[in-house]
Amino acid sequence: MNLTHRILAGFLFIALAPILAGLLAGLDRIVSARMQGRIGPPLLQPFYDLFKLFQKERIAVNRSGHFFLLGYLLFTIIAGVEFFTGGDLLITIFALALASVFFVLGAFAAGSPYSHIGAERELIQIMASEPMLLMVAMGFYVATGSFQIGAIYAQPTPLIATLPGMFLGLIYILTIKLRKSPFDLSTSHHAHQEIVKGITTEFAGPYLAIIELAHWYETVLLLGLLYLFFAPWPLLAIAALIVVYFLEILADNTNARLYWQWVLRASWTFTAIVGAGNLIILHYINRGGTP
Amino acid sequence: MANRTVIPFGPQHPVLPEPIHLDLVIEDEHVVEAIPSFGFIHRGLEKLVEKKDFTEFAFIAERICGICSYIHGMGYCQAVETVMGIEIPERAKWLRTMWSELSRIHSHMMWLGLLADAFGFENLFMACWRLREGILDVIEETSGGRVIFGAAKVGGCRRDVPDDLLARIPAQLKAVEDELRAVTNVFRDDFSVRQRLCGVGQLSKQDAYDLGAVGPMLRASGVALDSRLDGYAAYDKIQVEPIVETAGDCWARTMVRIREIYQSFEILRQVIPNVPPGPVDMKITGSPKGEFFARLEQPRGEVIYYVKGNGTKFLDRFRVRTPTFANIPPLLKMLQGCQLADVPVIVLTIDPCISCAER
Amino acid sequence: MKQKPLTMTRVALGSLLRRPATVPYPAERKPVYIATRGHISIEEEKCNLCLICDKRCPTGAIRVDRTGKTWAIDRLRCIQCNHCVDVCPRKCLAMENSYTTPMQMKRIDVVPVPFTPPQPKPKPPTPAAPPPSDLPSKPAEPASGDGSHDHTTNSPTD
Amino acid sequence: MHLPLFLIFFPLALAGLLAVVGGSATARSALAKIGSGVVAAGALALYWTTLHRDAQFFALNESGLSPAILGVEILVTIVMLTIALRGRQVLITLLVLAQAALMGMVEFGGHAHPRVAAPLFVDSFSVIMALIIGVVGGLIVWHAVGYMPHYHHHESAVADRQRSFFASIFLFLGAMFALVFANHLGWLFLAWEVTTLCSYLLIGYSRTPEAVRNAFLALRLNLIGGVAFAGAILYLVRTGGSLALNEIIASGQGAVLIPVALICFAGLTKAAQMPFSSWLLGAMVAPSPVSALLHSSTMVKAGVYVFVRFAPILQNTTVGFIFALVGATTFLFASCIAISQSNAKRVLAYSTIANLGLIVTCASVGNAQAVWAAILLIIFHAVAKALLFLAVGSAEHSIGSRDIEDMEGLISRRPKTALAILIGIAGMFLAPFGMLVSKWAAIEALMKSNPLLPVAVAFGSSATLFFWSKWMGKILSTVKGPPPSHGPVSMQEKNAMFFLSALTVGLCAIWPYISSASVKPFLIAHYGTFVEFNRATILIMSIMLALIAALPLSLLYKGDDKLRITTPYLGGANVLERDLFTPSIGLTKPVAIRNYYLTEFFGERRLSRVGYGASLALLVVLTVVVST
Amino acid sequence: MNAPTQTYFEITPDQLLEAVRSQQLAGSRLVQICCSRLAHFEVLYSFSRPGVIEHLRICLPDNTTPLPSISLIYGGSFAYENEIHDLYGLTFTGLNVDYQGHFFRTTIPAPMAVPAAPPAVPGAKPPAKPQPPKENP
Amino acid sequence: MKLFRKSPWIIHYDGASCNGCDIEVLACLTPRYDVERLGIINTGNPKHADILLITGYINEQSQPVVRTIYEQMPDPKVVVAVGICASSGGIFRDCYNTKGGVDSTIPVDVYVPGCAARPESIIDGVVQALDILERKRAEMKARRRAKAPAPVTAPAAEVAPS
Ligand code: NFV
Ligand code: SF4
Ligand code: SF4
Ligand code: SF4
Repeated sequence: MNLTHRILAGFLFIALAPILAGLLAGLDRIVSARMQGRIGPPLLQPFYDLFKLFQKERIAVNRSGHFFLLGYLLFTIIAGVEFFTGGDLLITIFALALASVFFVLGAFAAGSPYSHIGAERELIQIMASEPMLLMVAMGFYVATGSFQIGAIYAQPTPLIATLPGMFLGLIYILTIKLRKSPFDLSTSHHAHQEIVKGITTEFAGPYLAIIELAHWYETVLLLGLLYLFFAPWPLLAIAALIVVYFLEILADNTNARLYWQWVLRASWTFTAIVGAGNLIILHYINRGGTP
Repeated sequence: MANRTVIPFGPQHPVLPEPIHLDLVIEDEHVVEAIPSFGFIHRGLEKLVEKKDFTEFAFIAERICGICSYIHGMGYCQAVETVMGIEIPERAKWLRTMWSELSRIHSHMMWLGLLADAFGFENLFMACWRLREGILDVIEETSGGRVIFGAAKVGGCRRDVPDDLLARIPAQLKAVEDELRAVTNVFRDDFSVRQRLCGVGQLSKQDAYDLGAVGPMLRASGVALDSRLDGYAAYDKIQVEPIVETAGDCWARTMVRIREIYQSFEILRQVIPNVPPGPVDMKITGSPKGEFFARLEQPRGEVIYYVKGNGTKFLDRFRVRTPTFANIPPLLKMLQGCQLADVPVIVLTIDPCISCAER
Repeated sequence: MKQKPLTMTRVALGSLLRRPATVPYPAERKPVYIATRGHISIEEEKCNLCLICDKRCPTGAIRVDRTGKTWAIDRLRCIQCNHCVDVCPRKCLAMENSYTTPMQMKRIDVVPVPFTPPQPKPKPPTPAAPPPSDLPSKPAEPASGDGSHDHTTNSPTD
Repeated sequence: MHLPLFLIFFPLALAGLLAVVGGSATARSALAKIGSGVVAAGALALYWTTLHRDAQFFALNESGLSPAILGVEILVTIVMLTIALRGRQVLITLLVLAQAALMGMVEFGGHAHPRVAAPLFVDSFSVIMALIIGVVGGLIVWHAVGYMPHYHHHESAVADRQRSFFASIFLFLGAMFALVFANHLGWLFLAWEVTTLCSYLLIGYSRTPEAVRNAFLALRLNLIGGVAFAGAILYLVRTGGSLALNEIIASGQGAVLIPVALICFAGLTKAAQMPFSSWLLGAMVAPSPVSALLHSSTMVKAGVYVFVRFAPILQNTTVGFIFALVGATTFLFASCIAISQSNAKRVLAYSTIANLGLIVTCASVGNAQAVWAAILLIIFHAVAKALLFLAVGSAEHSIGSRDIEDMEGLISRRPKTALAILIGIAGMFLAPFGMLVSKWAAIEALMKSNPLLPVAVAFGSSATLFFWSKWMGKILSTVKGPPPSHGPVSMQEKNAMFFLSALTVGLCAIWPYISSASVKPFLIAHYGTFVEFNRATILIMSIMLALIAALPLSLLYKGDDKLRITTPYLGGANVLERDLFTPSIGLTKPVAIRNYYLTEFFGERRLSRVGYGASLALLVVLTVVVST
Repeated sequence: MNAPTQTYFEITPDQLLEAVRSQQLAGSRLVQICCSRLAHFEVLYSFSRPGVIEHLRICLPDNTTPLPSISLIYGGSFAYENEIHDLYGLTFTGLNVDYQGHFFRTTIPAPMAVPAAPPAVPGAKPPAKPQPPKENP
Repeated sequence: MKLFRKSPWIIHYDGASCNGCDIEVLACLTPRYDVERLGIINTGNPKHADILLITGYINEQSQPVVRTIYEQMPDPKVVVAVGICASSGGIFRDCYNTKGGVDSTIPVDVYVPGCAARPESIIDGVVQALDILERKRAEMKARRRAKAPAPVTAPAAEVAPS
């Protein structure tokens, strides 16, 4: 990719990701509703919601909230841009973590018990998912010798062949990142929560819209990550993404919310098994079977 | 005190459809202390007996609660009837039994949904409430209201149910029951549901009995106590076995209620074809004088109506002790040391009905 | 106990494949039952302004004005208990099975009643049909907290 | 040639002077201020004069100096022995004796006394270390000048022994410079022992039973390392090897693996790696500048310094791999345990242990990139951690507690101190700040060795994210109005915090320069290669940095009349003020918000046990590997 | 009907704890505690065991005399006792969970202690001595 | 675009109802009525909500709660009183602990009659509320353009109608 391509990709991401993710969210809500025996909202509902939120009055518990949310949105976008311009995968992951930390800090700064508990739980979720994300990057590195997404993308054989564990692990943490049951600890889209809206409790109107927007960017980024596993075969990749997303919806609709203890334990164990396992096996295969 | 978080849980809280408030003291997510507070729904309707005469008071009794509305109306009437020495017509007894059981089914199905909502299982909530509509249809068609039946009156029932309608109901119920199996299987077998229910909010048999727990709460802890065995209305002519589980945890309570739903379907199968012909109400003359304690089985357990009449149209005292009220002390016990995530689940497994409890 | 696997998946996928259970309300509606208690209506020609419904309504939703010859109902007070229908001696009240639509202003529906009390008899009007025997012909006025009624047709509250 | 000597002897002389005239507060503070300035300036001057130059070796007349060295050595041994005997510390006595015996065998064991032609040297890595000692150390001393009077104001029970305090500090600085400039292993060892001694003196500063106990603990564990170090020297002497650092490194892996392993083992104790980490936690009883200087930015770095020096030897060896595993284990467990801590200094201590573990891992892996990461980690960590310790110390004085929970809303109560802490924390774990840059490199470098290492890093760094974020959150959260804060923060403290904050942020901007100016020569010298950092990555990091710097500007936008400030959500039970609600019993009750410590998962006792067990097992394996 | 037999026992306040304890020994369950405002105050304790419901009735002239709480015998009784305290102004001593008058926060204190409005019931005698509702402590 | 018409988020609070209206409000969310078709989400958090559905009348203890919830909702916001109790105090208006309908505490925009209010009526009520939302939104915009101060959101407290 030359520079113009990169810049173009960056802008495309900024412009198209919300549209894609919004549609996906709309679809998600319809499919969920159907699974619940309901008709569900119109496809464009997420957009209606988003734009409405931007029109609401701005209320907050203090004046510093928007600062952190801005950081959240900004660094999520940067992470996405870094990713879609073929940048460095580790930097992408770090930027994403930075964005999440901004989000968490915003909730902490609100100084309200519910958003605080939500923030703590969000941190637990980040802690549960972060190792796997890093390991996916490591997996790509072992398989391709580079953290550069450009190089990973250009791989002639699909990475799913060598990194099936990583793929599984990524699907697993995608459930966490998309805030789906059973991992919707810190906040959840619609089902009720013991901590009300958790981390987003104190963010209203436009602020909530910013969160939603950032979440959309993040979703696209994660789906992009999944895409990389099938990069040489775009059709298969899209089919795989559809299947994965459907499974996420299904999981959301067929599970109760679980405890943080369970989430953390299960995530780390699963990560250690599929992520580290895959990494180690691959390492020894690459060495030609001689440990 | 070092690392304890103190938060108000409620009164406005999405998982609690009704306002109750808990002062929660938590450490990480362990609940160290939980003190409930009440009075958000306290109306003081018991004192309305001084303003409404004893026949009109049936309307108020029905509105003690919109979930267990019918049995409230009926229990009040039953207490007054006993004081007045009235034996109501046979058909009225059978209809009362039918409505009681319908009310139990709708209440339990509603509760199952709310419980699912409490542990974040939206789809299960929807599934329960979708099927519940089938029961509400039957209720509305027979009584005229979806939640407030408006069918109880001193001396019988306020309306009759035509026989052709009675003949149609069993099929309607059967359809709901068949579909319900798949949903209740989820409560029984699903991994995540069991994670959230098994071993949570344990209440030992002794504690349950000593603290005065009633209804499914008590039965889930292994005490076979069901006021329907007292044989009011037509219950003396049908087979009722108390449903008992022994684990005493949230899951056991769920199982008790689920099994009670099927039991109620079974009872309805006995009742509906056997509703005898005849009048459904009778003329009331005079006013109640004397006192009586009526004991009935609500969906949430044993309910007590105490009526004291002085020979005028206005009672001296009407009192209802609702099952939720009796289940509050055990609730306090169960909340100690649970997880924050368990708080709504535990609160819900007593099947709290605050408007009943506070009147 | 043997646990069945994937119980919820079956339910969810089952619902996905079935038609939604939704009745899309404003567009389409579930038929109402005959028994459904919706709102009170009056056949004003039959009414003889006997005041029984006024006195017996547990919420005081009905106000009968004999001098102004109106029968009025505050639908935001009526709890559809059907009691007035039961006690009306002229059987002029009925419980319809359709509901009152929500309103943005409180209002009281006032119905003029064409009834003229028989002139020759200066007695207070007695209902034509005898009152149901379980009720005293002159019910005691319940001591109500505020029995006052707003008799304006529109009482803006906002 | 003169500068290194000056850097070594100036602080020593100052220490002597302080010991004599330090009784007077004015003289003391003046001397300390001058001393810190001179040391910093000297280090900078050294940097300037050695820029773009190869390593320089200083030939001294070693045989002339050796009696003096020997004398000092004996003196140190006697002092330690006295301490041990007076404290009735049997184990310490035995260890000192063992060490003395080993060294005695070196000196008088009848072996040809190996000559080291150039006992001192300066290369770009020593310069980096010297900069840390001089500049960061200087700032810490500057801070201490303002801090110590407050300290005594707060801890009125503690006897004022500031004279010996500042003397020990400068003694330590001199020893530290000697340590990084020493090419002669014997000299290095002497400096090493002196730092151990200083550490003992400063930990026990307050003389409370707890402090004394912890001081002995530190001494004990460090002496275990000292014995190993002495053993290594003896081994070298016996096998006729050289005692010159450069020659040892040049002699190739096979020959010197055993002594290097022993020295690195000593490094483990000094760098407080598991299972020897407990002393560093105990050391937190010392005043904050001590923690900053000795126990995070400099002395413990001596431990990892030897690792980095010997990295070429450790590279691709089983021994190196085991050391790497010990470091990775330490990183993982210490990071996890930090989650369960609410005492700010303990969190810092665990984080220090963890980061030292990461450095050990990188250095033990030993390839060029890993060493690059290790050196940058050393730099970034020294600056950010020093800042954190100092800021926590100041915060402790102004709020009267070092508990993280008590720092609630510090941002509105003590905005500047809070900002310093926030910058320090951000520097520790957030992109694009320094630590993360090096972590980035570390992961890539470790990938080339064995995936187990980066896996541990992945888990460990997720844990760090948790405790740092919640700490930041606590500082930012404003539940209550500011409760009164005590005592003012002195000028010196402010200066030091300001400079260190600026340094933490500034380093993020200039690290590419540091990398090519100072780290590159070192790597080229030892590995002949240098992996350039991807330019695009540097670019995006800079963009992120600029954005982070620009974001607070959005806070300036105050003309926001459309924003309505309302009460937080309390289930509708709010009562007037923002943190009160209507409780079940009574009329009002304040909400309390506390962090999570997840003790059931990350409990200190449980995880320490596992971590100690694992690292001990690794050391046993190491012993087996080395002895076969 | 196989309804249980119901018996009423009149007792005095000082017999209360003993009577309750013997109920407990008999294996009874506390069903409810009910206070009534008649001419006097009446507190009714109901106990039940299979086939039997027994009531202990205590008549009090007014609501100023405190009653001993039975919450040390029946741990669940505090709910009833707090309720009665808030609605009738009766005090109970030795409560295991004491809401200090915040169980029901009613608009007026001790609302149920207000006797029935006399004109409503022509036949009812006005209470012997109208007791001013006791303030919550 | 009339966005508030398309995405009204509700919050439900039970002032002091008998539960009858409560469960009917919940029933609106469930498959048979499925108000999510209309973009309605039950947020459970006043700060995210546009429409406050209150069931039941107001008593001593729920009054401050209702005020707080109302105050914490961002403009534009609409209050729907669901059920007879919420509209007028209903059958409990004579009780000693009732303060009357919701309009005794906060301004009410739509009254939904029915005891219990039927889901269909509740949906009708919410649909009426949508127009009011749009209107309030327009007013808000106009105010903002005119730089007029926002009206006091807390209601004139003790205006007890009827
Ligand atoms: N079942 C029932 Fe009730 C009664 N009585 C109870 O607590 O629901 Ni509203
Ligand atoms: S239905 Fe009931 S509430 Fe309505 S007007 Fe008739 S009597 Fe009154
Ligand atoms: S009871 Fe019937 S006849 Fe009498 S006033 Fe009412 S409606 Fe008219
Ligand atoms: S209006 Fe009727 S159903 Fe609704 S809360 Fe009031 S009494 Fe209950």
